Amino acid sequence: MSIASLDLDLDVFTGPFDLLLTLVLREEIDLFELQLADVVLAYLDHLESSGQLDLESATEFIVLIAALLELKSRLLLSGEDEELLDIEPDEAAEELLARMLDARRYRAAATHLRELFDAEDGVRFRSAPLPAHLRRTTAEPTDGSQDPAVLGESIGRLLHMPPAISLRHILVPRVSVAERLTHLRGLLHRGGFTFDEAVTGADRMTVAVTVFALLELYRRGEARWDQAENFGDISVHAISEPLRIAG
Amino acid sequence: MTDTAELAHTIEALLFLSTDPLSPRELGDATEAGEEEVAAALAQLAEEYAPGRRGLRLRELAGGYTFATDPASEDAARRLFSRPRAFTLTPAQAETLAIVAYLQPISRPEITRIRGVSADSAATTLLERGLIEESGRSQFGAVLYRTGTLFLKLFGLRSLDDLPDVAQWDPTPEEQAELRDRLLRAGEARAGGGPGGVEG
Amino acid sequence: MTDTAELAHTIEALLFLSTDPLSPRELGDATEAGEEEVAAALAQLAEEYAPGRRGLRLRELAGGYTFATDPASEDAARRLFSRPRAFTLTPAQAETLAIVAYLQPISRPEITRIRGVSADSAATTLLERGLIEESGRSQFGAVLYRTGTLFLKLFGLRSLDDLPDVAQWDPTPEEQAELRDRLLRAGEARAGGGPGGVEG
Repeated sequence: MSIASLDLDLDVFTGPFDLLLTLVLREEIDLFELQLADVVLAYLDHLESSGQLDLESATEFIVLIAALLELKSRLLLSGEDEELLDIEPDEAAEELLARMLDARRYRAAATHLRELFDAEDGVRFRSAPLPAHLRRTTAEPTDGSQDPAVLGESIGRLLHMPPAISLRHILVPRVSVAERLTHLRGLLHRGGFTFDEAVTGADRMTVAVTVFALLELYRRGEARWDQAENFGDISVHAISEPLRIAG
Repeated sequence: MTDTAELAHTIEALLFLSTDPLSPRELGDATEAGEEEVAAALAQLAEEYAPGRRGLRLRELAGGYTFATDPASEDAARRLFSRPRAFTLTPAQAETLAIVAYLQPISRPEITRIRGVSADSAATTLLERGLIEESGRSQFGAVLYRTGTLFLKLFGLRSLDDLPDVAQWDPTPEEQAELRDRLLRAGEARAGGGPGGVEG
Repeated sequence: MTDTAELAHTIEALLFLSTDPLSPRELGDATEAGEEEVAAALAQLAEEYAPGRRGLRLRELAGGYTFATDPASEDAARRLFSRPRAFTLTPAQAETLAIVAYLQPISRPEITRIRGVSADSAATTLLERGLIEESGRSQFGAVLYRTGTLFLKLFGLRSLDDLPDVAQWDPTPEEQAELRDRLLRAGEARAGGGPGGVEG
């Protein structure tokens, strides 16, 4: 089966995968609203029900979903930290395109190699030691035939420090989960709160860390939340008296 | 017996003894015969061992000549040696091998970048089987890989030049243009659109 | 083609592949042919490979059949196989040998740490060729390696003191740290890069 016809039944979209891609690229569906994890889950469901893994379409799917993830993550990062996005959109698209073409090119080349390999099926080569009377005469390499400079060069290459990896594209966390836990516990202590209240005026990174903190509270059984509708307010309530542990 | 026939016999014996394919030059050095004589003897052998005439075939592989069995004997060989062909090739290994074959010398991180997923386990297996080998280091110190003689031998190639141009598998210019167009439109949307919520 | 000719082809391929003589019984089992058919095919092969007719002969040995080269080709075989083998170190072997030469005695895990990739196959080849040898065990029980006499002979060195001074290939000679420390640090930096990291 081609990935294009994978049927999806998502919150914001119902239909085949290729239509979804088209709608996303035409901006008729907001990538923000699209839960990519659900697309992956739908694909996994499809794999499970079909009972077989078609590597061709699996690769296609991974490349496409990776492209969507990349677009989405760039969307999420855009805005206030302009200097982080030193790649122009068309550059990014070209890079993405080049990568998709490369992957496709070498997948096809791999198919060709497998055909060559299969065509040689049943061809065997002889591999036997030389008969004893011929083996005796095998000459040792001559003295002084090797250049010691080869050794010095090898060591010199190994002394070479690789360039430091640039971490410029990774945000330096300015907030910690522990900090946000303390903050949320403070709000819980005063009764319930909505998620928007918890992150009023916060930057994107703080919002993200606050989500983690909230998940941590849930995991520890300190809080639960409700959301009446998609993108509506998320209201958070204490399950029991919050534990007073400094994060 | 003519000289050519005699030389062909000697070459036949040498090819039988050698594990690796032998180049006309090596054969000439060993038999102390000239280039043209070797070529004539090889031509005679090629005729005698043409497909279907014997249980063996003369093959030109990996820059030299070697004998290989006719696939017709494979069933019997499998019964006798009670093991199938040396190995099979998984899709991941085939892909990694294709990338190394076409882009050699190439480092693992580069292979990974092209495949989009790690090539470590496939590369390790290919190394162990001798299909790829180390070939120095990149300027950043990463180990580079290339294919070796065994690769050419097992895939029936005389040299890397026998591999078809990889560009033949590129999508048509129209397909590329369409893909580029789609990606660019998404890019413009990104540049123009304001930041949304985090609910995505 | 007659059945006998076909069977003779298959038997020819089996004898070619097998290192040991094959008995008519083994040949019959592998080809699923009867005793008489095998005998007929062997008789045909014996005729085709009669002395003087090819570069190989069919010989009956130790209750079985095997191919052997015609003695007439022995001089050529000697020239081919006794040529000083093109003794070239692969990049992996050169690196491993250099590390052992400069830092001996040294263990395999340390060599691997410096190279950033496994040195096992290279070390094994160097051991087999006698270029390096075992030299006791480290305090952690790992086998240690050092270079041997053959190494000095092949590289034309009077002693290890004659090893070339690294200074001319040293990218950062101002660093005073010991060679071993610096090699280990560089190796770990390379290994730590991970896929796409260092090269990306």
